[in-house]
Amino acid sequence: MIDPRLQVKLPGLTMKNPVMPASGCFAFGREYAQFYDLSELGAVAIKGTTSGLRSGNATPRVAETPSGMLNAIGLQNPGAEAVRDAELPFLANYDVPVLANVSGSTPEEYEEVIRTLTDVENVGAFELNISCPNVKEGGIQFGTDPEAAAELTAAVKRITSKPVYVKLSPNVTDVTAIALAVESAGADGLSLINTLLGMRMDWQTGKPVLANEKGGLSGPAVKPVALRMIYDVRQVTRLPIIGMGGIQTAEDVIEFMIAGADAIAVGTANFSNPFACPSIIQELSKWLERLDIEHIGDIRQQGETV
Amino acid sequence: MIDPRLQVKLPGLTMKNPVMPASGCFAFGREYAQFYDLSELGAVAIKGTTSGLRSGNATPRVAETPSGMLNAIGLQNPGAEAVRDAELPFLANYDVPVLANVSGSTPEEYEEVIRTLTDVENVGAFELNISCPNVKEGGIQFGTDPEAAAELTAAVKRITSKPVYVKLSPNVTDVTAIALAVESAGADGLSLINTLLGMRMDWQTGKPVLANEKGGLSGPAVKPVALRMIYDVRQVTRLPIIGMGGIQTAEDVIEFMIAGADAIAVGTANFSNPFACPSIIQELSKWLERLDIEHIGDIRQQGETV
Amino acid sequence: MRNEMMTVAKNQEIAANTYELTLSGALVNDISKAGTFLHIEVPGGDLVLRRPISIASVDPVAGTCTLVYKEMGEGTKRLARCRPGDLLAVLGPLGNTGFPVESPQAEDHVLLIGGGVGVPPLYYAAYELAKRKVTFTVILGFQTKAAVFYEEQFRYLPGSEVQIMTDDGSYGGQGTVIDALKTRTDRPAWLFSCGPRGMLRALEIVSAQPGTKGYVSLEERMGCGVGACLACVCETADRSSYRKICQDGPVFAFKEVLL
Amino acid sequence: MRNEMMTVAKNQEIAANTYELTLSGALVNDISKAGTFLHIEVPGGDLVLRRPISIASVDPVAGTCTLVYKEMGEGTKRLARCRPGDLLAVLGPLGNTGFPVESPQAEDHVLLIGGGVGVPPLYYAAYELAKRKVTFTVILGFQTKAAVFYEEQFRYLPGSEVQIMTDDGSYGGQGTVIDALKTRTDRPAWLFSCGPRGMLRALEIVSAQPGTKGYVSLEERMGCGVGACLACVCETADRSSYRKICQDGPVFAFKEVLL
Ligand SMILES: Cc1cc2nc3c(=O)[nH]c(=O)nc-3n(C[C@H](O)[C@H](O)[C@H](O)COP(=O)(O)OP(=O)(O)OC[C@H]3O[C@@H](n4cnc5c(N)ncnc54)[C@H](O)[C@@H]3O)c2cc1C
Ligand SMILES: Cc1cc2nc3c(=O)[nH]c(=O)nc-3n(C[C@H](O)[C@H](O)[C@H](O)COP(=O)(O)OP(=O)(O)OC[C@H]3O[C@@H](n4cnc5c(N)ncnc54)[C@H](O)[C@@H]3O)c2cc1C
Ligand SMILES: Cc1cc2nc3c(=O)[nH]c(=O)nc-3n(C[C@H](O)[C@H](O)[C@H](O)COP(=O)(O)O)c2cc1C
Ligand SMILES: Cc1cc2nc3c(=O)[nH]c(=O)nc-3n(C[C@H](O)[C@H](O)[C@H](O)COP(=O)(O)O)c2cc1C
Ligand code: FES
Ligand code: FES
Repeated sequence: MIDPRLQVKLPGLTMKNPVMPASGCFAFGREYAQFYDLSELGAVAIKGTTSGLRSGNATPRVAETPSGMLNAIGLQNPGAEAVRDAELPFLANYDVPVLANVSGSTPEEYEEVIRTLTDVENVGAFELNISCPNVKEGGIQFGTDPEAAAELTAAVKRITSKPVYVKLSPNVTDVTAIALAVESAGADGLSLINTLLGMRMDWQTGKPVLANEKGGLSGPAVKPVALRMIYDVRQVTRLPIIGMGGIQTAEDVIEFMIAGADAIAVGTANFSNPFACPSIIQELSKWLERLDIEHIGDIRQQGETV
Repeated sequence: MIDPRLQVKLPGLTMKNPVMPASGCFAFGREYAQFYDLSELGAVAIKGTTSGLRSGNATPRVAETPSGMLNAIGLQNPGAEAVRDAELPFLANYDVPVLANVSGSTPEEYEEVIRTLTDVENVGAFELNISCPNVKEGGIQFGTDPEAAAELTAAVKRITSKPVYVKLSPNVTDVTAIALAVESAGADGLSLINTLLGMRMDWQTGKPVLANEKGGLSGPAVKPVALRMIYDVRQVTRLPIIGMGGIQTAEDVIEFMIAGADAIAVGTANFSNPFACPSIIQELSKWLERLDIEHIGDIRQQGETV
Repeated sequence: MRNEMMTVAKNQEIAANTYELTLSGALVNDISKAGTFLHIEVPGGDLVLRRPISIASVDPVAGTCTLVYKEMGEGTKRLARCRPGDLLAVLGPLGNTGFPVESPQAEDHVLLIGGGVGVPPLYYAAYELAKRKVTFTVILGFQTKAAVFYEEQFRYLPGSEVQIMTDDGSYGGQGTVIDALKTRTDRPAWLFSCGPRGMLRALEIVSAQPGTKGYVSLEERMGCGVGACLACVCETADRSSYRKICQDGPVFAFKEVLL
Repeated sequence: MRNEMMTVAKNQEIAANTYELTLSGALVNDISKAGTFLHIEVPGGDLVLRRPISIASVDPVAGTCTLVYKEMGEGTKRLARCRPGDLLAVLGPLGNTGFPVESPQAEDHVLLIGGGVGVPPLYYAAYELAKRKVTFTVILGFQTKAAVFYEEQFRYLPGSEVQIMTDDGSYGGQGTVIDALKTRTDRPAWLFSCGPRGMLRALEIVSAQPGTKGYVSLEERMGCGVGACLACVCETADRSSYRKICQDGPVFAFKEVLL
């Protein structure tokens, strides 16, 4: 049941609604396909993909924090070819565009992944993960340095005709500087925020809870930080923004759109409620009625100041 | 009832226990003195003081977030002379050292406040707030630039013989760079973290909830970020660290000490429980017994790696 | 003032999304001023700020006090789910100023004007006035019939005259309390009011006249509730300084503060 | 697998800080394997991760299932406070592999070894073995007498032989389940085990012999519980790849995984 008031069109992603599961919180869709029809989603962001197989970090890989969680999965994934051959065909069974999240240690690795995936039909666009805090070479150096971010963006733009979204790290002094740098390097859109770097200690052992020591903070706890960064970035650019960070409800989505997001992604909330995405989509329709809004995009205007 | 196992000695602050209320969350102590004897506290950090009276931001000044809150008080305070003449004498009635939190728009303003307060007997040390995100000239520029932070530190060190703690902002790419810069400029200690810049939107009005639009995020939500930053800073310096950010319980204090803090401050928790500080102190004694630890400082060693 | 685990004695819906909550505990003995409030910790752990709710009445014999609150957001929604026997952490009574219910003379006429959830503290004030045999008029504004509450309770008080207004005219007079006020020719000696800021501003204008001593109970988002965080300030009328609503208020003379 | 609001039918302390929770709901009909678990949302809002708890028994007639959990941290503490009639969001049954209770022949002897909160899934397995008339020996380890639970329930099952060990010797034999195992001369055809990682590692060494088919139920911190987040992995024995405990397990052959 498609609600035309919810449709949004972003570069490469023609979405039935502005809601997609966030990268790394939905694997490649198989698990959640047991719960509902993935065609209901606006898009699917797949797990961060590297050129070869990665086995990730030691366990424990997650820890709980107040209204949030830390993860240090370490980019475990089967590698670009396996994703192309075994995972993306599964998602092609559904009428939903894929946002292919790409990670790497070097610009060459990013390029290799994109070369492997660029011709896959259901890949609508790429999302450059330049902000994974959980592996030493997870791209975080690209995420904190405007110049490195811009160079990487320009390099991958050269090898794909599909739109490229750059996923920004919140662990920076000035997120707008990175946003502007990747915009001028040709980014077609922005995703924010990735996780905040955090840590928990175990008072029983006197050691960090996570085997990797530090991890990425996600969940409702980070929502105010995400809203602030989206708002700040929206002041300086008209690029489409996929907003994320702590979204659990349709009201949260509305907050993100007021702040300046064009679409949103739901990460951690999938874990507490496997039906998070479809129920947010349903609730959004009801909210539009209640607020007497004709199209979801109209909410966003208030945040748009450029 | 003093528990000798809880005593800690920091530059300028001889503390009965490692617990103090955080700046801005306790005003100048009068209100909480209705609830308990302030002499029970390890120290008292007073509200950020500027040279002249400041009336602060428009309301609403606070908003709630998942496991946290935003504040944009805007450094409302009566000014350094009024603090010296009317507030610090009240605190002198108690057997507790004062950590005088100092804010300003210019290095000169910081210097003026310190000149006004440096001879007040119960001021044990100063805490330079170079990280207030809520006023345009709240010192945040000093908090994000290592050089500016170092210069300010050196300048105030020249005019006071009392120890100077520098309170670091979490809104930076690399907190250790600021820590090292102020250490080499002569800082006697570090406080971290101040609030994370955040925002909430009101879906009913389509506008930010706070009159000031953005505010500082505090409370349990930020705890993992605080622990990570303290841990990182502890890897690069032996300076005493006053840790804060979301502390609510004695278990939280232990986590902060494992991460590398020497003492801690309790902010937002005072609002949800006016007895937060004394009950944490009581619980800490019980924990030492349970964990069979002879002195609270022994917890900290595990985090100390320099 | 104390921080106490109070017991929920009763919690029931008395009008659309409006609940009457009766709490018992030793804190009740400390309540003495109409206009003061309680700062209530909402169960759950993720809501770090307490909710300020005015005291609507006190029963010292039963050792209970009663609040009336509207379900607005997550906090009041969770309060609405509390059952008798549940414990709530309550800080209070807070506020140093109440409505000056001791000041009106027996011959003075007092006007009480309340809108929506501004009504509860006025009930406490009306009760005290009735005890002192002062006559008073109550004008209460609600959105619609289903939202009306405490009409009978006010009418029951000796010396009261009660007028209800609804925005949609579904009950009582149609319009706002300001509309009702404009049709009145008598000028009261005292005016006690509480309600949305817009209503209070209009009231200030309508009622600004030498003979009337006007008082208003203010609301603002709060942190500590005790005067330490400086969240809940309002400007003084001369813009020279600030008042803390939680500590210096919540009741102020109209002429003291800028609405 | 479904996500359902289940009703708490019973929740009571059966040993020191150890609770038996009986839940009713349609989800019960889906449960078929001893070793699978439920992923339970803890009331409150600030705890974003669900808690995985093994299924200890199922009563299809009553439409209930029973879990046994120990109060460890904030989540289980809040579960312990749940009262009959409360609703809990439950996802499950999760896990694709259970203990292979169908495989032992009537003449095979099965050894079940559990430590602490590793005991509950073994009870479900034992129950199924008893139903199939397989005889089995149960060795259960606890810290101390007050922590012992389900001894009677195991003894009551036909074909069972039960041995209790406590670390401090306050009940049953003194020592660990490994100490108990070392004194045994018989070699079982099957070994089902669940408990702390240290116990399982020791068990792997003690019991590694050609004739025994050993199975272990593993625990790890979980995010999603359904295989999507990759939080709960363990390495395969040959270190060539990973298994997801929530999806590929939680029960594995000893020889499949690296403990
Ligand atoms: C002195 C005082 C007395 C009050 N007396 C009553 C009363 O008797 N009955 C009643 O129904 N309401 C009263 N209110 C308003 C009541 O505090 C809010 O409706 C309530 O806090 C909303 O909480 P929520 O979680 O439902 O809403 P949310 O919007 O989820 O709350 C988010 C945050 O904003 C704050 N907030 C939201 N609205 C208000 C408001 N109007 N005033 C102050 N803080 C607000 C909350 O306390 C919380 O910190 C009073 C407010 C004050 C300051
Ligand atoms: C498949 C499986 C089956 C289990 N079956 C049982 C059972 O039948 N009875 C029982 O008492 N316990 C069982 N556990 C362990 C149980 O999940 C933890 O004791 C519980 O999650 C602790 O939660 P807490 O909030 O009390 O502790 P906290 O320490 O506050 O929890 C913090 C976080 O760590 C996780 N965590 C902490 N300890 C464990 C652990 N040992 N295993 C997995 N996650 C953990 C929590 O789920 C939570 O996400 C099982 C675990 C798994 C993985
Ligand atoms: C377990 C987990 C794994 C993640 N993996 C990735 C990843 O592979 N690539 C990526 O760009 N972001 C990854 N993220 C970040 C999320 O996509 C998202 O940006 C972040 O979690 C904030 O959203 P949330 O609060 O809704 O979870 C991961 C997050 C979690 C919790
Ligand atoms: C209402 C409020 C006012 C604050 N005012 C100040 C201030 O004046 N100076 C300062 O250095 N920090 C100020 N802070 C920051 C706190 O001292 C503390 O660093 C921060 O809140 C994190 O601790 P918490 O999570 O325990 O609150 C303020 C925080 C709050 C919530
Ligand atoms: S709420 Fe803190 S000063 Fe009023
Ligand atoms: S818990 Fe998410 S994969 Fe197992």
